[in-house]
Amino acid sequence: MSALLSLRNIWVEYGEKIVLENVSLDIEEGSFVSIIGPSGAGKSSLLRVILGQETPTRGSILLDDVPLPGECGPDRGVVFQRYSVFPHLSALGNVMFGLECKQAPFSSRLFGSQKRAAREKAEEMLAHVGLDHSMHLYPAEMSGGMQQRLAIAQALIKRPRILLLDEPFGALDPGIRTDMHALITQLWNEYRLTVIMVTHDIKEAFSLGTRVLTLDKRRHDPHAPHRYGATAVYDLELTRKETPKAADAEPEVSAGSITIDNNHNN
Amino acid sequence: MSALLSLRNIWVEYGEKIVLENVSLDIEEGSFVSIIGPSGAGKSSLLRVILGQETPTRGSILLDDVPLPGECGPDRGVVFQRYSVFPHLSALGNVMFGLECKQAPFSSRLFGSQKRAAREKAEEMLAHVGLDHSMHLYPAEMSGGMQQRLAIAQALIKRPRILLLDEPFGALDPGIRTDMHALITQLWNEYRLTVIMVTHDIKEAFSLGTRVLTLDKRRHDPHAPHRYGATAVYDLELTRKETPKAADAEPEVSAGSITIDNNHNN
Amino acid sequence: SPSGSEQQEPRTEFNIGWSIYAGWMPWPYAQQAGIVKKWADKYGIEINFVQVNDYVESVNQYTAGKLDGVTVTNMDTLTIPAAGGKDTTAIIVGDYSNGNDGILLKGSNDLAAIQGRDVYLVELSVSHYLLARGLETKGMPLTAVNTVNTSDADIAGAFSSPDITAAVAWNPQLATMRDTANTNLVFSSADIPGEIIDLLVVDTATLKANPNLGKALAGIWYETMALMQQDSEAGREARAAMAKLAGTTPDVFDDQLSTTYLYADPAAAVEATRSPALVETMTRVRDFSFAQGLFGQGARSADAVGMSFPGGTVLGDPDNVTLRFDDTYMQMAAEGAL
Amino acid sequence: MRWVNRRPRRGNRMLLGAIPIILLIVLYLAVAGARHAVNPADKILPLPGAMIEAMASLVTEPDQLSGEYLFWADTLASLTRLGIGLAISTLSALLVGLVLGILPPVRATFGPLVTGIAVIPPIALLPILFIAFGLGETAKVALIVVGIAPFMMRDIAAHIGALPREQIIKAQTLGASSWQVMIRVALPQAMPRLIQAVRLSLGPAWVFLISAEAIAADIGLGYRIFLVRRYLSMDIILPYVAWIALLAVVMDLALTWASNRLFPWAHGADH
Amino acid sequence: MRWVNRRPRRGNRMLLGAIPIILLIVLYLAVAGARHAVNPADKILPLPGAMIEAMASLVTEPDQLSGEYLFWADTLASLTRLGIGLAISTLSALLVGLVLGILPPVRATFGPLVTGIAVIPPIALLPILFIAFGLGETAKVALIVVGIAPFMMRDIAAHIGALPREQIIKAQTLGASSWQVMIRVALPQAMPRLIQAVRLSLGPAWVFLISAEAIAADIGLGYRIFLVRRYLSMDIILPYVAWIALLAVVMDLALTWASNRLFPWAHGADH
Ligand SMILES: Nc1ncnc2c1ncn2[C@@H]1O[C@H](COP(=O)(O)OP(=O)(O)OP(=O)(O)O)[C@@H](O)[C@H]1O
Ligand SMILES: Nc1ncnc2c1ncn2[C@@H]1O[C@H](COP(=O)(O)OP(=O)(O)OP(=O)(O)O)[C@@H](O)[C@H]1O
Ligand SMILES: [Mg+2]
Ligand SMILES: [Mg+2]
Repeated sequence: MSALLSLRNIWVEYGEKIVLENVSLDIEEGSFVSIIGPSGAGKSSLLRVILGQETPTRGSILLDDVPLPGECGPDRGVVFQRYSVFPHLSALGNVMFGLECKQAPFSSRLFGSQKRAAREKAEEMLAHVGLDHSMHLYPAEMSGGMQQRLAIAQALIKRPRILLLDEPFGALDPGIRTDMHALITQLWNEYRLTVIMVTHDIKEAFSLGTRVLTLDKRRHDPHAPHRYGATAVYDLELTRKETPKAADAEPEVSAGSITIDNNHNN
Repeated sequence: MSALLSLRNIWVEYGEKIVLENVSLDIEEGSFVSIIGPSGAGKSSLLRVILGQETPTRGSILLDDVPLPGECGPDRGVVFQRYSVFPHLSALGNVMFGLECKQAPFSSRLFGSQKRAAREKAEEMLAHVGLDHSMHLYPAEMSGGMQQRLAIAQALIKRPRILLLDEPFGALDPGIRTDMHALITQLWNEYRLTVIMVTHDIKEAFSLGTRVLTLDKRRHDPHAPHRYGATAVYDLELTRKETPKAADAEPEVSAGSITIDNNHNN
Repeated sequence: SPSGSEQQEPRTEFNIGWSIYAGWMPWPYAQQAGIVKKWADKYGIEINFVQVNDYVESVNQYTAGKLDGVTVTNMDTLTIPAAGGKDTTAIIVGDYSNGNDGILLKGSNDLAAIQGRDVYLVELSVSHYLLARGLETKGMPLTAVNTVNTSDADIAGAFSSPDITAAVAWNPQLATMRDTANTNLVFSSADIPGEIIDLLVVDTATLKANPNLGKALAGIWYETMALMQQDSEAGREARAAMAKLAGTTPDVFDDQLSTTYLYADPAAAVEATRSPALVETMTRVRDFSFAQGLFGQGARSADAVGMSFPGGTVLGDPDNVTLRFDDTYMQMAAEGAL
Repeated sequence: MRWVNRRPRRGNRMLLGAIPIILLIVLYLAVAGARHAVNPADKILPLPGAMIEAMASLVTEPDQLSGEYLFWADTLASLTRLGIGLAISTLSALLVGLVLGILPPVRATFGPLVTGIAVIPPIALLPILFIAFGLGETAKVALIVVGIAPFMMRDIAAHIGALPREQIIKAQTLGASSWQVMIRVALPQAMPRLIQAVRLSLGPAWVFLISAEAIAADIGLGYRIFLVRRYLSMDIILPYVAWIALLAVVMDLALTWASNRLFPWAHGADH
Repeated sequence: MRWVNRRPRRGNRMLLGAIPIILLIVLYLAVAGARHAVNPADKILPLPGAMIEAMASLVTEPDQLSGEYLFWADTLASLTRLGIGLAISTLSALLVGLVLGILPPVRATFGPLVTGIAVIPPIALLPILFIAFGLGETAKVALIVVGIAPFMMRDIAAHIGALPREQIIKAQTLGASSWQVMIRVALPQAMPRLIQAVRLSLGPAWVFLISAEAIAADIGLGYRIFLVRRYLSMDIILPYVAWIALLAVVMDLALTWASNRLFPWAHGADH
């Protein structure tokens, strides 16, 4: 079986600065890839490239063995690092947006029973992320964590084939975070999503992921740090005895000894 | 000795919605208060009130036993939850801003040796937060974690008497986070700062703080959740054998048994 | 020069406003040809001719005291500065319109066909007066038509629109508009000769304090007149220069001059100023202006503004004479006493 | 307290706002008084008495010829033209601005054209406008539209073009087509800016209206002003101008109010 | 690919932008040709030959009287006036907009006044303007300034007023006084918007310049247009208008370029 997503020799550069250097990866359908790495290594850049928001300066990306179109679509969902939701829509409106787009291509408004169904679905999703009592708030009236949960709900309701998460749980307290872990694991199982998640919480990376990637610079010139880009320095496949029901189940690491490289390199 | 900062029966309401309900606190000079609590509880609101950015709907705040002026000043530094730095200044410019404001009240530009000194100081601070190679980048060219570190450097260089931190390390990887912990502890020790920090990392809250506050709702009406506000449900003084040198030193908890309430209530 | 202050110090520098119109083009030409400087030097003064494109604005600026003198028609002198309490003296009666103003109709050769049409014109101007006089000849009141105020600068462009079927205008616009297909000149100032008069007026107080200004202006005017009337090369050149200043070609400009009755001879101008016909004309103009409310809301009778003529004739309120026809300087020119 | 933090209360705000306007009126009265002391018949700066007298008949007495109350008839005519002109401009600005702002190929194709039209002074091309629109109401409305719509289009297009790219990307990951991005993401966020653009265009709109009425009209506020300018009747011009300013300020306030009411999310930006 | 994502390349962009302009020219030629077929002496829509002929003498031959090349003298005069007017407007918009935007008490006091001035059509008060500023260059520059500065002031003030409150708070926690907030936080962030405001004001600025030159001038692009308008000489008016449009578009491009160069942080908004 060939990979769902293949990155071939991807380079990302901003002017002089090399951010990603020769990254090659194959991501299987249904896998849950955690990406960790120091701040500024290029994790978000990598996600942007996979999303189609940015084109790499070199290299190619294949989705189902065909080159990725230069734009993003509903097959790839995303939660951005700076949780960005639509400021002009209420929480409910934000979550219903995706449903409306699909079911009403022209008016993108639903009516009657369709509307009721979509609304129920959205309310359920909002309840899942703990926003059932804040449905009618606008993002500007929400706390940071609430906006982040809203962004998660908005992305999850579409059940995209590939879900890209950039530090999705960073602004959440441990209690809600556990709930979110359970939610994402459940959806991942149910819909065979492929998830790529950037996180700074190593425990989270290992407990949720089936594979953990570490993005970092291989070489480092202290006088010209921008001349070397980051690449995947560690790539660990985790095998679980069974698909975990709760995120707290500790996975076993298949690779031998792991040293997580945490040198911050910029 | 009376407290540096006293909150007396503070209420924060947005229209119908009660966010903080009758919060009373005394914060001693030189203490390091960690605030934890579920998302949307009102932690950021509390910081905003202390900062002087918002006036509470009821209650009063005393700083050195005089009512807090309705505006913020250089005695209170802040790192906002959504790391906000000045988009029109480079990293160096952002950090030098505070120094320039103080030393050049009129032109707010420094020249000659003054400028050199300020620049050196700013560069040193940037090196502390690991941005020494990104000094000339504008915020738009930085990753999330880099912007957050910049915001920290910007606030720390002023050595404010009271430092308000709203999830300052949320977007940082564990390695840099440890460095930041060391940095903040060092500055706190050296300059006898008073720090109030909101965090979702309970380990961080306990390892750094001399006191941990939990903000949550005491009562909860499932049909009208907005009718009850949050208040300090737990308030733990931690005593350390010595001032911790490294943040990883585990503090001892003075209160007996603690149950952290993580019910998310909105 | 704030109006009304009777005791004025003699001054040496004066500003005279002018706007583009065939009968006034000699002034800027004289300035360019050095005739102004010659006469000003002779009387030890300095005279600047200031071009104002917008005719109404030039008169307004004169009224406001920003200009010492201005080129203006008899009717507008009465209704703008004089009615505004600005004591004004007309020292040169330069010409009268003898076909330079006209009523145009599309699709008919008879003025009577104007009945009920929308007539585009500069309201409350000499065009309006001409329209009233034209309608009178057909026994129609002004209310027989509906007037639409149109700016003089835009009326030529506007007339090319099929929306307009009737208009009143003056040259050079009139000539441009006559070229439009299917258009007839049904009434013109040639039918009421001597009623639309083009003047040079100056502030009375300034003139009193500086009689040399009047002498210099008269000298300039009649020297220029003599030059442009010549059928010689010099005369043609002068007229060509005036055409250029008016933004047109010598042919078109000569056309315009042919419908302008220039008082090239000072004696003729003096005679016209002294003639009782002028009093009659001004009476008509005054009654028309009053009927149109041009004396302002305060004026209760057509006699509100006083006008004086050579020989002591006074029309209207003798205690409020603000428009004076003065032939002194034209007379001096006629006698060669300048 | 720092000046940046001093927020006057509602009542005080109104009071403060009135001060310079009152001072200006006092200044006017002083200068006008001085001029009248020299020349009691001065027309340039009339005294209030004269203005009231001049206006009284226009406001309260029907015109002999038409039987209309001229002042009110003028106001109605001008407001109608202005309203239609603003409505057409706003609508076209929204449509064109939206399309230009969100679709790069359309922007590349029509952006230069819109810029060109925006910078061409329409009053220089009046004869062509007359041919295209005649001289009636259409022409007046057209002059307003030609005068302000391109500016508004460019403003809206720039605003939409500056929407965070994340939002556009996000919408697409949620399955939105170009059309849906346009009407669900760009359109609603353009609305508050559109109201702001209308507010900023009110001044120019009045300028073009008055210019249009100065060119050819038989009724309207601008018509009256240009008509009485012929005999420097500032006692009518000044009250008319004050009335225009009042109407425009009321519209401005109404628009601000409407924007706050209709788009609370765009204004609640408190923290 | 969705239309929102199609970003034409530089070269294609220029090509696309040229298409509608070329179409418009072709349309003009067709209509003008048709009119000339009916009436060979048609003045309203002259053919290119006539325009070139009419312009040739203005552009290449010195005027007999003044010895100047009229076209270039007109251009120079108009550009000087426009430049001074724009400079004064921009500067005052920056100053006033800054102060209004950042200091609430000042906004409360002078905001209504600025709104009032912004909505008063200056051309309704022409007599007063010319009386106040004379008939010289000052009046022309003043009309431009009165016409566009209030709009720019309001735009800048609104932009600064909408700066995230966090930034103002942050600056104060870093020890900034009101003055420092103004010059270090608000001023630099107002600059790109100021350039945008100048770009949007170019159209109105030309309108006011031309209006001013129409009333009192003896040189200038607007003067020439109004001079020949009496004779309906569209063969001169149209090339002059095209020239004005070209000048304005070049200014617009220069401003865009300058903004990108000087304030990269405001434009690099890529992610
Ligand atoms: N402008 C507003 N209007 C209405 N409600 C508001 C407004 N601003 C904040 N709130 C409400 O106040 C509550 C507290 O918000 P706050 O930002 O203080 O939460 P927090 O404890 O910091 O949460 P988090 O951990 O998610 O950052 C939230 O429930 C939010 O909905
Ligand atoms: N527009 C830009 N111009 C120049 N450099 C850029 C630009 N955008 C990003 N970078 C650089 O790219 C690098 C990677 O950024 P990226 O956002 O991918 O990091 P990250 O791994 O997500 O970090 P974090 O964990 O802090 O979010 C950074 O060093 C940043 O400075
Ligand atoms: Mg990132
Ligand atoms: Mg918060």
